[in-house]
Amino acid sequence: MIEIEEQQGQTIVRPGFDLVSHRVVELRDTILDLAAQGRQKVILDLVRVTLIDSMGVGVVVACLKTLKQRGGDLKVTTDNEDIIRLFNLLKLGYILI
Amino acid sequence: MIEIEEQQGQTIVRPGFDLVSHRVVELRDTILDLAAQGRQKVILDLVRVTLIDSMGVGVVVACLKTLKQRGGDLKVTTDNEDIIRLFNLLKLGYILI
Amino acid sequence: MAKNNLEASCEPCENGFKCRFRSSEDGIDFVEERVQVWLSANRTGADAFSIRLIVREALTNAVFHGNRNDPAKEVFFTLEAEPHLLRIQVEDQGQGFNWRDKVLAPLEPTAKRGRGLTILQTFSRSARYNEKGNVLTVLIDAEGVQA
Amino acid sequence: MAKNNLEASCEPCENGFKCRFRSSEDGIDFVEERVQVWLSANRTGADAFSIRLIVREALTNAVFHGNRNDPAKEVFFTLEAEPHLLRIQVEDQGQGFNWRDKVLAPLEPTAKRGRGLTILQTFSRSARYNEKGNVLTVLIDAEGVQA
Ligand SMILES: Nc1ncnc2c1ncn2[C@@H]1O[C@H](COP(=O)(O)OP(=O)(O)O)[C@@H](O)[C@H]1O
Ligand SMILES: Nc1ncnc2c1ncn2[C@@H]1O[C@H](COP(=O)(O)OP(=O)(O)O)[C@@H](O)[C@H]1O
Repeated sequence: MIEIEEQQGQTIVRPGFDLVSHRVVELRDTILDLAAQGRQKVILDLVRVTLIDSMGVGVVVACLKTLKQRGGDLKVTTDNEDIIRLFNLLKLGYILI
Repeated sequence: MIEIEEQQGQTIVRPGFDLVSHRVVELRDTILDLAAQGRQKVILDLVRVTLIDSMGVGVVVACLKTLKQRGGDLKVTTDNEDIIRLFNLLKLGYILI
Repeated sequence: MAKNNLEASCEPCENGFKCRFRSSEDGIDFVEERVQVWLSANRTGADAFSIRLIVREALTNAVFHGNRNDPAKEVFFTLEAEPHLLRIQVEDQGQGFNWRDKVLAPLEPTAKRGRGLTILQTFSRSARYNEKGNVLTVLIDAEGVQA
Repeated sequence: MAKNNLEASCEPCENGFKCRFRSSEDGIDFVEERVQVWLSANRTGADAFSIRLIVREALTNAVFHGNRNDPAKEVFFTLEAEPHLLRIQVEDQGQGFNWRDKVLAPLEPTAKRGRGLTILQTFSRSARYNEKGNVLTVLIDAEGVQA
């Protein structure tokens, strides 16, 4: 399940599952659909996510690229120390809010 | 001070200072001198080192390259957890014994 | 997570356990779950996030790169506790690969792929292949293990 | 480490201290020493190795890239404790740089240079520049700080 919420011109996307393996395709499709509808400022809220693997990170980066190409942006929000560390170690700390 | 010791055809190089800033030039020159003398199998023993920064890592990598080009090798030995972590985070774990 | 078609098995071994499964993504979930169960029953002091991540990356590479997702090929997984360490071994039935080059590939922050080997290296104490490249051994710090 | 030509000063500020020095490598050592003294007097629970490393990388870039080692230019350093965090700020008097591109540069394991920004990012909670690129703010986890 992926929750979607509008807030001050931004779209909050809140996946309800871990971003691992091919499961992340659902997240990618959701964000690409939003982009196609012109909702290109996305906040990816990882409050319900306990693990992201390299495929999950790959999808986040791919979505960010697509959104940027269309003049949008993607930021990740999370309080999870491990996930923050993962993004930092992959030199993606700049993507965190 | 840099200690040098021969052991079973390998040269153990043991710097007595932290590998930071331009201080590391002394280590580089020592290892390049050894290479020029045909002592191309080097073990860099970091037992007296408490810190390495990006310049220190750069010198270790540069020495490794030179030694490899001459058919030699360089390995790093340390028990220091922080230094092991540093090499791992820089994708240089393979250089540790 | 009882998958109908999943061919997988698991058995205890000295200080840990072994699993094997036919190449499939469900096999990866199966092993990750066994690992979580084992971790909650054994106080290792190891970081559960790192272990789950390492297990997934290692198994994903074994299934998709090693065995090319061929269900005729199996993946063998072992987890063993050693003093202050966990040792994880993953073997696939593929051709191996030139890991010496691949582990030194640059980490490209904006690339879509190519983070698995970086994660294996940065989240572990050490991650090494056999010469051929079809057996990966990962050591993970685990203060709590007396073994 | 009393260096004759070193022009540097240090003063306490709320929950930490500030230093300034004219561009020189000795200035980097001077500040690192002040940081070590402060850390041993204040229980922060922060990892001393990470802090020393971050301080050196940040100052090295300020002195050599920012100020191009011009002794007419100064470096300003601040360390402050906040709840569960240390905040380190380093300002140079250079032209700044296009940090958006540089922080996303690939990490090349076998390159001789180019690890400073990676170290700043991977050893900290966050490392961010002002728009111009001459002020770096690094946050470091420090469980022990109640502040
Ligand atoms: N077990 C394996 N067998 C064969 N090749 C492998 C194996 N593991 C990794 N590789 C190779 O190493 C490359 C890098 O792997 P990785 O860093 O995990 O990134 P990705 O899986 O996104 O390509 C893979 O593309 C593959 O060519
Ligand atoms: N304070 C700064 N002022 C200007 N340029 C900087 C500053 N800090 C970093 N840079 C630029 O970023 C680049 C990458 O820095 P870094 O990762 O530390 O590697 P290195 O110092 O080995 O080149 C530097 O080469 C420099 O061009």
